[in-house]
Amino acid sequence: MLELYDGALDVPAILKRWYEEEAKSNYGAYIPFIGTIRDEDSIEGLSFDVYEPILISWFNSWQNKAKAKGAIIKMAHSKGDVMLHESSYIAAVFSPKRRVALEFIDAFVEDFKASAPIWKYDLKHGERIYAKDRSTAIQGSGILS
Amino acid sequence: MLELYDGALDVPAILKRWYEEEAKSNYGAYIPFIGTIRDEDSIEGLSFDVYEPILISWFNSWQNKAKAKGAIIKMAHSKGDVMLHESSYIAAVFSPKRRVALEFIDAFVEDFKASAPIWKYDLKHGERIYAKDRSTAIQGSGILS
Amino acid sequence: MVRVEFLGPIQKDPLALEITNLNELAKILQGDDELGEWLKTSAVAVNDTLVSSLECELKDGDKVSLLPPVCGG
Amino acid sequence: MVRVEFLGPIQKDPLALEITNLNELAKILQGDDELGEWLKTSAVAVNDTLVSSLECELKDGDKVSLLPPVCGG
Repeated sequence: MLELYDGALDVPAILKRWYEEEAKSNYGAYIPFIGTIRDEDSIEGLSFDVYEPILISWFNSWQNKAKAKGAIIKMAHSKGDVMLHESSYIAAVFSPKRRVALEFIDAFVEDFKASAPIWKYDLKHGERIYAKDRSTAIQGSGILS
Repeated sequence: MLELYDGALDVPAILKRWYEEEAKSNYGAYIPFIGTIRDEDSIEGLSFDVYEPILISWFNSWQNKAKAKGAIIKMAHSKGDVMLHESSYIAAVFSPKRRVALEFIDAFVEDFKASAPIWKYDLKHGERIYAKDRSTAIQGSGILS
Repeated sequence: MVRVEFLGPIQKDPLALEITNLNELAKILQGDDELGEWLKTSAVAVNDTLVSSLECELKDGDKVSLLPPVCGG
Repeated sequence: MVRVEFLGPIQKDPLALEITNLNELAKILQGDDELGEWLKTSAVAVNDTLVSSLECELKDGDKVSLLPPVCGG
């Protein structure tokens, strides 16, 4: 399940709903990863563009990898502006066993950072500045150059 | 912070309280690990004995390791009986950066399984049966034999 | 007509081009000064599937997207 | 007197012993059939600190704990 929200995430509500959705699914391990906007580089917040069609197919391919190990993943992400100390990202894995869950959340979050079609902007003095230095070219980039 | 509860954990309430406690601490990553009792081997639930003095010193040594990386950990565990599909364990790491948090939660949960002075019993037909086959001898065991 | 979209921070309006493959698109975009460095760092999707080479035929109604470097989370 | 406690699933009441080191304790417990396999698989703590060898003096009021295999979570 992939959820997109305008602005900041209501983290406690999402963590609670996901926990309750899977309460009887017989998973032994639930590991959410929550990403929160840090106060650094004098930013007022961050802003996100999301390209949904490719994000959905990327997410579905990970959901299939999870299913092959008896696990499932859920993810929530913000669109638009998210202010300091608010949260923009939750990814969670549910799995029967802890090793699968611990390895899966790590691999998922790292590939999310490298591949998910989301663009981040610093909010500074009311401007929206592409976070070029922290961004990663998707694998296979540059074929048109 | 180490919290012990009689019986099952109120997972949504604990996750929410921890998130709010650190809302202004400027951590970028929050990763809780939640352990839930699976329906397997015809058990009715699990039961736990906890030896607090050594659990606290074990936990404090991990808290110091976390602090050295700019992170903190929180943990909640049940004492006594916890029924099927209820949760008995939450460990969480907060850290400025995601790599530290992802590596720390894995190392912490694995050492918890190998070292924390907690004993697990299956509840079957009203009996409390030590989970000997799933238990791990603490490092350095056997010196008296 | 093939529609070409520029995603995220690439500040450029979509194009509608009469092309039949990605090689033709590459030649057109390489001549577009407005794109600057973006061609080197962007991935390419055809009808929302990422492609890894220019060996890709295009037909009327197809959509090509350029995806610059990402940073979610 | 040194108090010796058996934790978790070891079903045995605490002992109060006149001993001055862990070697003496080892000899006493090795003769205790009630303990069976537990000595081989249990860790030892003196005053709630785990110890890794028998080279440990004990004094009046000390507490020794035996910790059998663990499984939290």
